[in-house]
Amino acid sequence: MGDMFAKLLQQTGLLQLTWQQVLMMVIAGVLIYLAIEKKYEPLLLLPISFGMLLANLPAAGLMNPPGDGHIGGLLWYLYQGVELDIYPPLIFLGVGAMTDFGPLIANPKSILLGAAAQFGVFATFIGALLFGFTAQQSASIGIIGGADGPTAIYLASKLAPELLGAIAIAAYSYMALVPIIQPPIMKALTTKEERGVVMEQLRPVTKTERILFPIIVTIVGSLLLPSAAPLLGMLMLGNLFRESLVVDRLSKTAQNELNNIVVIFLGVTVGATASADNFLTSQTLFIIALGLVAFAVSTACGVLLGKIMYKLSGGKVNPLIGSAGVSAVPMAARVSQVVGQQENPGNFLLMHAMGPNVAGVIGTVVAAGVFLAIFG
Amino acid sequence: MGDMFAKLLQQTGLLQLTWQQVLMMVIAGVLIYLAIEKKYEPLLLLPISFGMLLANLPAAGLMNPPGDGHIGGLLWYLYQGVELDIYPPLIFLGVGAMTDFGPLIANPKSILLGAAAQFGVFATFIGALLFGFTAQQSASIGIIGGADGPTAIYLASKLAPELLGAIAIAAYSYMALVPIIQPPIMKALTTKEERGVVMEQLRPVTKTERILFPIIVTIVGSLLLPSAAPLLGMLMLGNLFRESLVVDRLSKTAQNELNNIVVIFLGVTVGATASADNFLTSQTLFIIALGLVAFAVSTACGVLLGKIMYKLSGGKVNPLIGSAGVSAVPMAARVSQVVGQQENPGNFLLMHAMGPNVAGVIGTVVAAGVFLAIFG
Amino acid sequence: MGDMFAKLLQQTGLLQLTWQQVLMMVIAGVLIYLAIEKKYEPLLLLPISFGMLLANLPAAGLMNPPGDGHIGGLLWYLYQGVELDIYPPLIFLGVGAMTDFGPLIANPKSILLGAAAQFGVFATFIGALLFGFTAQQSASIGIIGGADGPTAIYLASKLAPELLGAIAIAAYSYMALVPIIQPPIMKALTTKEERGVVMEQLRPVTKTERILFPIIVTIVGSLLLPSAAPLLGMLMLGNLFRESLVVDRLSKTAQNELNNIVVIFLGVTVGATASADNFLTSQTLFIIALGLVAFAVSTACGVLLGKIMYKLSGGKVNPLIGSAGVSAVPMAARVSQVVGQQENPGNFLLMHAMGPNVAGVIGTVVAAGVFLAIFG
Amino acid sequence: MWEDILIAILGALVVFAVLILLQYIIEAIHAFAGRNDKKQQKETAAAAPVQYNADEDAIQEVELEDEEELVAVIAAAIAASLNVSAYDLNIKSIKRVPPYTPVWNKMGRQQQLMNRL
Amino acid sequence: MWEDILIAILGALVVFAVLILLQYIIEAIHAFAGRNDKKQQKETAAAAPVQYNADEDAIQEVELEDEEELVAVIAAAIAASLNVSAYDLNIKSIKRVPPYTPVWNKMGRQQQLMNRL
Amino acid sequence: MWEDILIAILGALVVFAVLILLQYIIEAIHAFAGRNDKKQQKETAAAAPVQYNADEDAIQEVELEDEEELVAVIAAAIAASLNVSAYDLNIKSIKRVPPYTPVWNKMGRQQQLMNRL
Ligand code: NA
Ligand code: NA
Ligand code: NA
Repeated sequence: MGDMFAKLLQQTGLLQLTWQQVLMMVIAGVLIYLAIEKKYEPLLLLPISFGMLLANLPAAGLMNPPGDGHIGGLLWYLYQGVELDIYPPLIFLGVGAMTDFGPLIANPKSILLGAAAQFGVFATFIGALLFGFTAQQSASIGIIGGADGPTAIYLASKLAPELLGAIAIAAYSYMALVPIIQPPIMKALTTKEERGVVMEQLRPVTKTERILFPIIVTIVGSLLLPSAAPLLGMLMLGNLFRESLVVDRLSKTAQNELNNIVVIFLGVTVGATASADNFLTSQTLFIIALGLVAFAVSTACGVLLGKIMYKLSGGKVNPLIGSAGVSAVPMAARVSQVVGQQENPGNFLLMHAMGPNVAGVIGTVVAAGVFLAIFG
Repeated sequence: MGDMFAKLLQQTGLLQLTWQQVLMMVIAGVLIYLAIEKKYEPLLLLPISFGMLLANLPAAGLMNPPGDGHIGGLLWYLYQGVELDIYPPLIFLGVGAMTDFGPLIANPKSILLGAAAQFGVFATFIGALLFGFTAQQSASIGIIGGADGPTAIYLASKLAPELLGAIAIAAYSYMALVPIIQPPIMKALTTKEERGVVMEQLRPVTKTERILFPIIVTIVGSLLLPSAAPLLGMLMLGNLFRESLVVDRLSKTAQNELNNIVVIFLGVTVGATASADNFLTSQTLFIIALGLVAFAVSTACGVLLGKIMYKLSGGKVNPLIGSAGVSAVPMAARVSQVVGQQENPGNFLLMHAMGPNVAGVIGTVVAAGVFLAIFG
Repeated sequence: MGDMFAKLLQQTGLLQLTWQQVLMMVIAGVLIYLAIEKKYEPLLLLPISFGMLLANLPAAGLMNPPGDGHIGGLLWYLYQGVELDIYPPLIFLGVGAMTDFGPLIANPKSILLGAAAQFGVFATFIGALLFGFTAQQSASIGIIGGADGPTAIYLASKLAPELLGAIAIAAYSYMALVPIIQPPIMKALTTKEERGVVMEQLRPVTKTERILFPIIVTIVGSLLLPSAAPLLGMLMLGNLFRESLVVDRLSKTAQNELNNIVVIFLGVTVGATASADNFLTSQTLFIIALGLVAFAVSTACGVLLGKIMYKLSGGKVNPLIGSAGVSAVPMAARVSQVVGQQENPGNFLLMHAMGPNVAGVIGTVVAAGVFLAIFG
Repeated sequence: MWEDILIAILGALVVFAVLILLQYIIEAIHAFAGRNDKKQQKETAAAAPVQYNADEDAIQEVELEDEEELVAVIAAAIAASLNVSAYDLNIKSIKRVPPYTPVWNKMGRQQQLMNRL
Repeated sequence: MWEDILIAILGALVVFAVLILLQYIIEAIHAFAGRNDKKQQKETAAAAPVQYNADEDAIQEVELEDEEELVAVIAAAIAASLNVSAYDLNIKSIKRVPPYTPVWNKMGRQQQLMNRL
Repeated sequence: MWEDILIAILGALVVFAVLILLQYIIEAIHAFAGRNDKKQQKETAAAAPVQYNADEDAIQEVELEDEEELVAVIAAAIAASLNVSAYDLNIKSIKRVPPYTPVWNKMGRQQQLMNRL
């Protein structure tokens, strides 16, 4: 009996537990706290942090691949959807079905702000190289500046799977922090007068425009950057479901149940890549720091292009909508709205900021496509 | 930099784009138009045509199988559910949960009309052989006449995967066109008097009958045609969920979310099999022509058997319900109703036509089972 | 033509049909009757029994593995989720999202009753060994006494897949029979006075307690019994979704659509393991008998520990809540309520019985973890 | 070719044979089970007219499955607020609100989006 | 390193180029399709204010999707139409109407089916 | 055989040991966190009776999980029952009822659970 008890004891995780794993569980606990109490993007941060917890339980082997006649761990199987790049496009299917590209179609120039807000991606790419990351890793870190979770996960799982956990956590954390990170930058770069600009109402958008938009963007975007096709195609298919008005069932399922199922599996397994030896490195600290830089530079570049458009348009464009180009839909657009109203309570920038905001999603997908074309 | 730019340019799809692919995109565009504007079976035709678009984007490789250390394309993975014959039975699970076999149980003779409407399947099989198709291909083309999308996809993916795209598109297009194709045939083959027949009300059906029906049909059908078991079994399991009244949750999920998820994946990936080199052949034109023949012959044979039953029953059976045997549930039954009312506005044939209509689903599954037994 | 007809006839299942298969279909029919008419856990028993039916159709090959260039049968693919231990944890995700651990947190001592009710598991393990089952098989049979379907399936698919069908059917049947099996045992072991005890109202439980509970149970439980981590982790993740109140979408999908989809696939394929040669053995009869013993012993031990707690607490604990420790949530708790009310119509034991009831789920997972640690 | 025509004929025959067999099976089921639950039948027959003819009483049986049955509920709600019977109310169409919605609405929807991305 | 900076610049340029191209495409779409459905547009414009400004009429267009909490709503609606409190109303059961439903009902349900097959 | 009985005893002991440990952990959680949100607790205690006893007022707290469009319907239903326009009605919040619900409610919910396990 003592014998058997010893065998059982050996099988527990207790003897194998390392301080690094304990530390990881503490970090997971902090992230769970942020997700629940501070409501930091809980839909993804809660599964991610619980996945982190599960992956750092010694001896549980939830991420073990199959082999030696043993089947694999539960999370390993669920992780195949990340490994094989299936989950992020499926999430984009739902995002497309939820996204109204109307404000962008009504004001096509705002797409430039979505482009400007990708500068942080490329600046951080350079920054990460300077810190000694490989080109692939640097590209994956830079994309955090795009403020687009699924795209960041897609790129990282292709180019730098060893950093996936840290990148995902950084991306979703900063997306949740947009209302804290952006306003000081926005105020520092704009004058009181600029912030007070009231923009003209957007023109209406016809149903035909709404339907042609996803089709043509898919074709043109995928022709120019074939590597962006899975994300762009699914985003636009979802949007076509939405705008066609004839397949409500599919649109609703893409937005809800399919999306939720994929979010659960994606979140838990992305979190599960953050094992102690992957995560507890100086690299993770650099990633967190660089992610913040990426966000800040993207915000600043968006605002600066906004200022240029303010000048060129003779004062018709409020530069505050530029910061919305980082995507983080629709949080960043709401930040534009709030900062604008602090200057002029009757000013409604929200719809104008939605244009750059959704353009920022496309911009980040394009940036990811460029990196994949070069390093993929 | 020029170097890198050249590299990027080479990676775009622009240089590889062929006119055939452009043509395919145009065709996809037309199908999208028909799905959205004309509401031609949009739930499947919209995903199918968008999948066609995606599959013809050069260099995107969405249908590439994995290999050489590269993972496969998104659509290739999703396509495995078609390749492994998983999606069509799952769709039938939902169809079964949506289908009320009551009218068929109340009037078992109407099942013969569902049998007669499979003549188009076999006539077209001969026709396709004459056009030089192989026996397997001919069987897959013939089944279009069954007017049953999932069954057509199931059979084609087993016997003639190279024709899958064309067959699926033809099947769903003609199913949408039932209200245009059928009425002239129905009117040409019937007299004013026959069309005016008012049928007796259907007897009520007990719950026990409703529950025994799916169980016994599964057993008998699968014993006689084991190759039809996956489709028939799932159809009847769904129906048992429905009629048992004790597993509403499962019935609802089978009808809705599970069905929708599978429809999205099935539609997009079936469409994605329609690459330019598969689709732009004279075969496709023949398939489209033969599909129309199949529909017309099936409709005519249904009506003709209806006329025989009219005679034998001493004028109690309205031959217009025969055309509903092609399935295309419940469109074909509604066509019977509409044509009948044109003759006699107080005539309600709908419920009487639902019998042959749901029998047509079983008939087509049986026909597919026969082909699989011989050629599978 | 006669030739071809002969070929078709050979392909039917008729010539291969054995009396054992016919008997299996009859058994499946009886189970379907129990599921529908008697409402014996229909959500699982209906799919299980239909799966049994499908698996015993000769020549249909729905459970055939792929090979020789042939793809596998539909149910074989769906079965992979059982084979690879994916479905039971996913069901536990939904169970966790549905379970309120509040009564257990409010009255932590009741967890002991959940432990006592596992005695039946171990007693039956010994019993099964005496009947000549292997240790792995005996463990899988014993776990039936835990009255926890997914855990029984999980353990059996790991340790004794050849008995999976019989074990699943026994487990769900007895779970449905809890209101018949338990009351006589409960009454035999308790006095009128004991049954009349009115318990104090439960203290309120704070949100913080509710959130810390799943996290800490996951960590401690998985450290001590890593083999229980997949079930325990998913159960607690689901509960965290529920209690966090910030991810309602995920909680709802885990409880509903995801759960339903998995239940359909799990039920049908677990039933499909019950082919005639697996099921029609004397072993199956022993399993059914032993399962009943397991239930009875578990119930008795729960009540007996309840009596001890009654004594030690000076009459504050009603021993009837002990029988709820077998889990079968919330049926067993309701049985406690009903038996208690027969003695004293104003006595509401339900909430007090929910504590042992949910503790019984954890207890059975721990027992399964022990068996896996020793025999896995 | 000749063989193929044979296959076609054989196929059609098998389809007919199987479906005729099913016809007899359905009749056998009816003979066996068609009378079993006469009582249930009568109840149904009794309940149905009430449901569709009653115009003085409130709705007593509401069939809810999902989505569209709501039309009835909406009708009841509107009827109630207008103080008319739901039977006098003719809902011509429940329009899907087109996506050109005002800011406050968009904001709410986008808020959801944020939580989902 | 130099090369990497080139990559970064090139990348940013490509992003800009692609998005500027998309801008022109959107403008081209507008030129081509922005006026096509003016009529629909006007209808919308007419409908929208009614929907959000109306304050004398009850809600006429309610966008609904599903859920069982509707029992509460149904209770409220029935209560309202009967002029009693929802607490005095005891909904004994919301019966699932058995599948022997009249033609018009079947038609509606079957219509759904068609769209799903 | 002897060894097997040992295994069984050991197994039962381990189950007991682990569950007793969990008991202490729950007590520790309670000691640490059971008093943290007393304020929230009191609010709940205050809110709950209102919800189930009130019979003079309209429903004020409706448990909702998603499908937020129901807000509109509920508004309409309440408005109707109060005989006021939905536009004069200002739904301040549709509170999620916290999980400390009375027995009858729990019973219903648990009933569902049983059917799902
Ligand atoms: Na972005
Ligand atoms: Na058919
Ligand atoms: Na248990």
